[in-house]
Amino acid sequence: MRGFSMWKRDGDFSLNELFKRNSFILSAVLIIGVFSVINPKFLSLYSLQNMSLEIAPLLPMACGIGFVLYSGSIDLSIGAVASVACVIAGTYVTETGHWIILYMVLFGVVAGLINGSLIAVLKLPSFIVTLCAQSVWRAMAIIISKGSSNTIPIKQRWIVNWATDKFLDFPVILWISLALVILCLVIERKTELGKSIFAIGANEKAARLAGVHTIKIKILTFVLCSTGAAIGGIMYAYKLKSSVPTIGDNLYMMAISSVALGGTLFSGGSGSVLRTLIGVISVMAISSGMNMAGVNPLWKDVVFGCVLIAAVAINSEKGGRSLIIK
Amino acid sequence: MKKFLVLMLALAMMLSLFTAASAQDDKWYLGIMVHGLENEFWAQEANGAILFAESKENVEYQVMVTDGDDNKENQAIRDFIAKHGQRAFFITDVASTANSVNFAEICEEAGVYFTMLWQHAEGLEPKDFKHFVAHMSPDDFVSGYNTAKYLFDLIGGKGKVCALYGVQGEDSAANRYAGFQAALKDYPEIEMVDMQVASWSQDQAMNFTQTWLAAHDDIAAIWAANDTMGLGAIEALKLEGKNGKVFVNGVDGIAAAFDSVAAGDMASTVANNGYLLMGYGAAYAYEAAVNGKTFDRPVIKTNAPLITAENVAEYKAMFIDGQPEYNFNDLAFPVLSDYESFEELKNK
Amino acid sequence: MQFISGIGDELHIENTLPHQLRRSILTKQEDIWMELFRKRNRSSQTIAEEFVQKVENEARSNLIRVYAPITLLVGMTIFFSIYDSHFFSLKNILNILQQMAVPLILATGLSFVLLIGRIDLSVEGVMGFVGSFMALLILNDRNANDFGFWGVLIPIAIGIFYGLITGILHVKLRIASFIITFATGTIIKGIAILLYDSRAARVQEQWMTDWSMMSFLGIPLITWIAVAFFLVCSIILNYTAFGRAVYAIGDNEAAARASGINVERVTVKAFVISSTAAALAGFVALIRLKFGQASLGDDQMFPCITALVIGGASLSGGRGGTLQTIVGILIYMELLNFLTIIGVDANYKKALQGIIIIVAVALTLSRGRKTIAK
Amino acid sequence: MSSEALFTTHDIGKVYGTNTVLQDINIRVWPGEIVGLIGENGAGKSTLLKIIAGVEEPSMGTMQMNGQNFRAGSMLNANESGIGMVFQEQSLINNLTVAQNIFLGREKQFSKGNFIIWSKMNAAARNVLNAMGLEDISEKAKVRDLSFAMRQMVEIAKVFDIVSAASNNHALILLDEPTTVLSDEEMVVLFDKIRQMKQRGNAIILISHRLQEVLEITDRIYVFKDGKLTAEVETQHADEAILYEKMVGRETNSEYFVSDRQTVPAQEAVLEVKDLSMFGSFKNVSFNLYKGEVLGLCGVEGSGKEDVCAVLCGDQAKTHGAIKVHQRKVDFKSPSDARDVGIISVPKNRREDGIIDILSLAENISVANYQKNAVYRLISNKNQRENAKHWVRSLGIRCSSVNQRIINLSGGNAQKVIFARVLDSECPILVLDHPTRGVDVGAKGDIYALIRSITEKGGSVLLMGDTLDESLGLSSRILVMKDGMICGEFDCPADNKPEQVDIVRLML
Repeated sequence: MRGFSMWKRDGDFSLNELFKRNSFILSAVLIIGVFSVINPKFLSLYSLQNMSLEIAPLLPMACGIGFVLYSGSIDLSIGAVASVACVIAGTYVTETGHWIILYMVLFGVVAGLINGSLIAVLKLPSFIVTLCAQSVWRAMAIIISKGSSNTIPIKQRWIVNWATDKFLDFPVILWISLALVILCLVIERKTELGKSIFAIGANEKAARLAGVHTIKIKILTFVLCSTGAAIGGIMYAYKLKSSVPTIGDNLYMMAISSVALGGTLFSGGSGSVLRTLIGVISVMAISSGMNMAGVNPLWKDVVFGCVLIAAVAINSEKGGRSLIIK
Repeated sequence: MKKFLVLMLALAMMLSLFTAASAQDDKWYLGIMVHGLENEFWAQEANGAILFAESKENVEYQVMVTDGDDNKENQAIRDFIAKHGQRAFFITDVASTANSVNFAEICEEAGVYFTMLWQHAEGLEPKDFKHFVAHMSPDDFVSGYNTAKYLFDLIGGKGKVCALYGVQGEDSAANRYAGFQAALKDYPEIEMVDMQVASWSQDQAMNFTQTWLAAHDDIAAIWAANDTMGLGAIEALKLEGKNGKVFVNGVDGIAAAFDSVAAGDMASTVANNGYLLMGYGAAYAYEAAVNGKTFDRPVIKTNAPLITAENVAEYKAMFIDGQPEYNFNDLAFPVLSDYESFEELKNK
Repeated sequence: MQFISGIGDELHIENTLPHQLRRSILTKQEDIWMELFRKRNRSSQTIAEEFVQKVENEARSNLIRVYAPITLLVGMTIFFSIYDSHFFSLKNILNILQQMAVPLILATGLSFVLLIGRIDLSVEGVMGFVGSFMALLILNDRNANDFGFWGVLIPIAIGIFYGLITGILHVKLRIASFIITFATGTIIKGIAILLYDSRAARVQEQWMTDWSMMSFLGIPLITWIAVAFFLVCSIILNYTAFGRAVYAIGDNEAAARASGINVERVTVKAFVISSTAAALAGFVALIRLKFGQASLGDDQMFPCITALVIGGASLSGGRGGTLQTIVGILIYMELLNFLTIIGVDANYKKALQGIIIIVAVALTLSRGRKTIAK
Repeated sequence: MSSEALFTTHDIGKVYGTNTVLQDINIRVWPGEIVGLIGENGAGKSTLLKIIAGVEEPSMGTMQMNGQNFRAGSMLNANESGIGMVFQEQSLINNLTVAQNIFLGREKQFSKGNFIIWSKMNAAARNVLNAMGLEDISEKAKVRDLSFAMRQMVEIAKVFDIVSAASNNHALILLDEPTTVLSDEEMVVLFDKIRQMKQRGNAIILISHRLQEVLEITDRIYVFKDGKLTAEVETQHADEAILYEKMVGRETNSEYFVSDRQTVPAQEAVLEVKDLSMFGSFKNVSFNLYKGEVLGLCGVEGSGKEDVCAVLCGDQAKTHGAIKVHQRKVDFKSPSDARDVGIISVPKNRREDGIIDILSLAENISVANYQKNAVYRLISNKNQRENAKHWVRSLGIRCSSVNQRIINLSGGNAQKVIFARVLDSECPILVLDHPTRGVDVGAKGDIYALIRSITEKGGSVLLMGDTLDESLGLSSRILVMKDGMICGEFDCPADNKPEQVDIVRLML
């Protein structure tokens, strides 16, 4: 039911099956194909570098929230968490040096712990908890940044330049977040945590009776998510070389839609990191592509919405009629 | 399986296109970066730039919106550069102060000329960048200061005042409020009752105003950081029949605000004059890119008149009902002569 | 043998097994209420007695859960009024009444979608679209249009129709409501911006200006509109087959389908209702503001959902309804209004709000060891 | 018996994709008779009923109701022409009242304009309930407040009403294992309701795995096997032996409960329960579970035995008392704690608490013990599948591949997967809560054998049998519970099992 798992299937291999399972790649290929038809330079190195620069910070966020969605919950606070991380990192990196990264990751863990324990222990609906967490963290970001975005003083920008420097033609942060994706892939496929998350998402009652530590796992899920968000925030700070308190305001919907675009069902128990990866790439390809196609900005929302629906419709894992989609 | 074929087809198309080279041309491409088009003032800016572009036959333009989002902006300009290479040049209402540096660096790296409006980061100077042609803006601080000053004079320098703040985290909001506070210092008898963040929203502004009117019955004036919020406050006042009695201002100079000033509901607004800003901004960048001009005073404060009952008619005729006609070859036209006076005011 | 021995028993059950006892208890609710406040020494109880007690406790906690939001509301109101005299002033009450018009309408519509366990993020977009399009059709400063009431009806009709589309997309494409409504919301907001092309229209229709002033029994007209809509929806919810079906689906979709309910149709209807609400809200907002921006609906939906949950509605469906909606909205509006009145620093306000709401929800939600929270 | 049949099918068949689940079914049902359908799970009984009730479309064949051709497009049509079905899974809505449930989807009749008049509906519901002899269920009570058994009765009442409303006493009612959740005396009630219906000239088709029931109540029995109709028996000429033979094509053996393999438990107590109490459910329950023992827990519904098990596997919280596992005192916050000390349960209702529906067989098996397949703490999916294959082989689970979604398995096979899961967890103590509920005879046999081999390997089992003789047959010791207390204990060695009547006497 997940990712490229088809190739590891023993015996029953069929091209059709393979296609059914991995059709989610199609949308990305189509999107990129179409845009490169409209403007060949869409696939020029420069433009790819540009896209990769945008993809990099979004990836960890999307992968993080992916896990929450697999477990059947939702987290609306990731954007705000990213904002806080971005603001603090952007403001203090000049003083603390790169230790700030560690601190911010820790911050992400804490934020996740708060969400997670409110949801798993106090049994509050994740939607509301994270919605409130969102407003709290947003306020935090505003307060710390004194209400406006600040750039790292021009003299000190060299400190963070390495993040956007090119390594093998692509910015360092891209490689970092690709590494993170692989890490997430391992968590998803190879660890008790990952497997339990899917079990909980599919049928929490049964998983619990089967001896899955539901509470622990749920908390960890949200920790994963917030940590991813924090890392994303840090990357933005390093990428933009500034602290932007509003950076996350649109990001959480971006992240969620890219997961959805990968075809993950929100009913829980299904999805995969690879799908998320494809989703993120597609989202960025769409927005870049529209710029390069010279789409009238007035039409952007409309186009994006339509493409989103179409892509999700193509990619959605067909859980069979029996599965209830909410 | 049918889908599968489609996929193959798409792949084939792509591969074929790798080889295709795009035709070389002698046109120049103007990238117009604005926050969005749902807002009237931003649209005014874009139209200003378009006015210019259409006045030159060898210029093609593309409008791109940033939604005040640094990422979108950087992505957009890189995309535009990827598309047109060195024959691109930009006029931008940069998404945020912080991002102005990134903008400059990206263009510098790509060797593309640009003019920047409104915000620019501390220590980011056109002289430090070869391709940073000029920076133009009416001063948000000044607008905030002037409008506030006008309000305070209207209420005779004393009384209760409330303030409506823009979106938290946006610079123009912060700077305008800074201007307001500076003015507040000059009027010791003005009592600052409350400030609320209405996020440029008419609805929220209306709600806050209603609540204020309920809590305090003797509010003399309400300072709003932009027109829509001002209009919201006025709607609330209308319900109480207090419109025109409690003074409200706006900033930006959108049509509705002009009407409201004319009707006597709004005390004042500021015509930021997007046409002039982006029109001439584009003109500067064009001169630098095409004719290699350089400018000795590249940081330009432009003229942003305070609109009051007296002068509303003429400005409405120019900005709203028609479009101003500018001679984009007269590059001295937009420059505001005396703006140093405000500089020390800021530092004060 | 005698299960319940004790002084002054109201409940005599001879020779019965607990599960039969369970029946008789569940059917004799009155007895339970009588039992409720009855003293008895807890030591040396038989299971049957304990069971009676347990049922009582459950009944009690049930009672508490049902009335917690109302209690909260009353408590808040009293506390606020004492804390700041302005709060309970007539003027401020009227403010709250007027400000709650739009949220009440939206929440009423959303409650249907929430009851079937879906969510509708497109209301903001629809609201913005209806508002701005309406402003363009009636007498305004952008164009020569003056369709009068048609100018009001057409946009609302379109808004409703859009809900139909959203619903159909959701059930046919089987895409999670969260994402499909996000997408459709984005689209229709985009359309709104396209329509008025960067310069929002300002309403000059006289009757609209009058309506915004008009009030009946001192309560503003738009509030009456909201209340009327609220009542109509309440009747639909409580007195029609459709209403029952909504509850049924929210509680157990498979079972509802099995008992011959056309789940798809009901779902679509629910989305239609919520978009109807959104359209109406757009109209009301336009009456208030007379300025047709696409941003008319921004930041309207999440507060409403929060309010509904505080009121006791459940996001997974099945729980919620008339009472929960109105109470939730009132709590939320009062809180907002109060925080403004006492002039909490704008920066801390949002944070404070968030925390208060979490606490409120934690207090009002009933949760057991086996509860599943998602 | 009247000459002309109420309902007949001709060569009805059903094909899913490539595999045929039902073919050439010809049955006739006369008014006023009760027909039993028996057969292993996946034999096609439920499918047939679903086709008749209009839940599914037949792939081929025709049906006739009251002489004229009939094809139920939907359940509603079926109802209108007098056919109603009571489903295996409960299909009531918990947050609606009994009355609203009974008339769900049929509110029109009580509505003026579009608005329902509740008083009218409640009155009507009252009548329906009374007619079923359910005076003690309040029509205003929310269904979530009713016990499982009562819900079942309400549901049956609902269906009876639907169809008898539609057709004047010549209805056809389909019952898919109506008795699984009923306690014995509720079954008695249900059966004379059914007989009443029969008197009025309605026909009933009934699926059940409890053969005694079938023999007791039906007039004729159709036997299914692998989607075919293998035999039709007049009940008075039938007995269990014959039916078993026809169903599974295997002689019924006295060794049904493989008693010969019943172990003699060791003296070492693996689980000691002292004064365990749960407020309002059971009180001062004390017993020991010994190594290699099957301890049967008997008692009617509501005697507290379910909750004892729930507490022992950490699902519910005890209010006081002590639990010792291997002489170590333990306290469970959640089932996972219980699992960690070696107690795991096979839950009662498989669909909700057992299977993790959309996940694969392999995932479902390894969920209780992921680390088993781990290499350096990283789980190897290959091992997982190999492990799953091993269980599929050793338990004889019928499936296309271990990657198949468990939801697509038949009841018996799904249950076997659950067993594979608990065995895989390597917990020495198993709590089996109705392990053979809704499982066909063949699978039952396998499961019994399985339980034996568990105890032979030194595992211990706390068993709540689906039927009394199941508990008797399997257990080496039996505890009888009544009103939340243990009121009796029986040793039942393989050679002389105690009489059922003695136990029943204690239970009631």
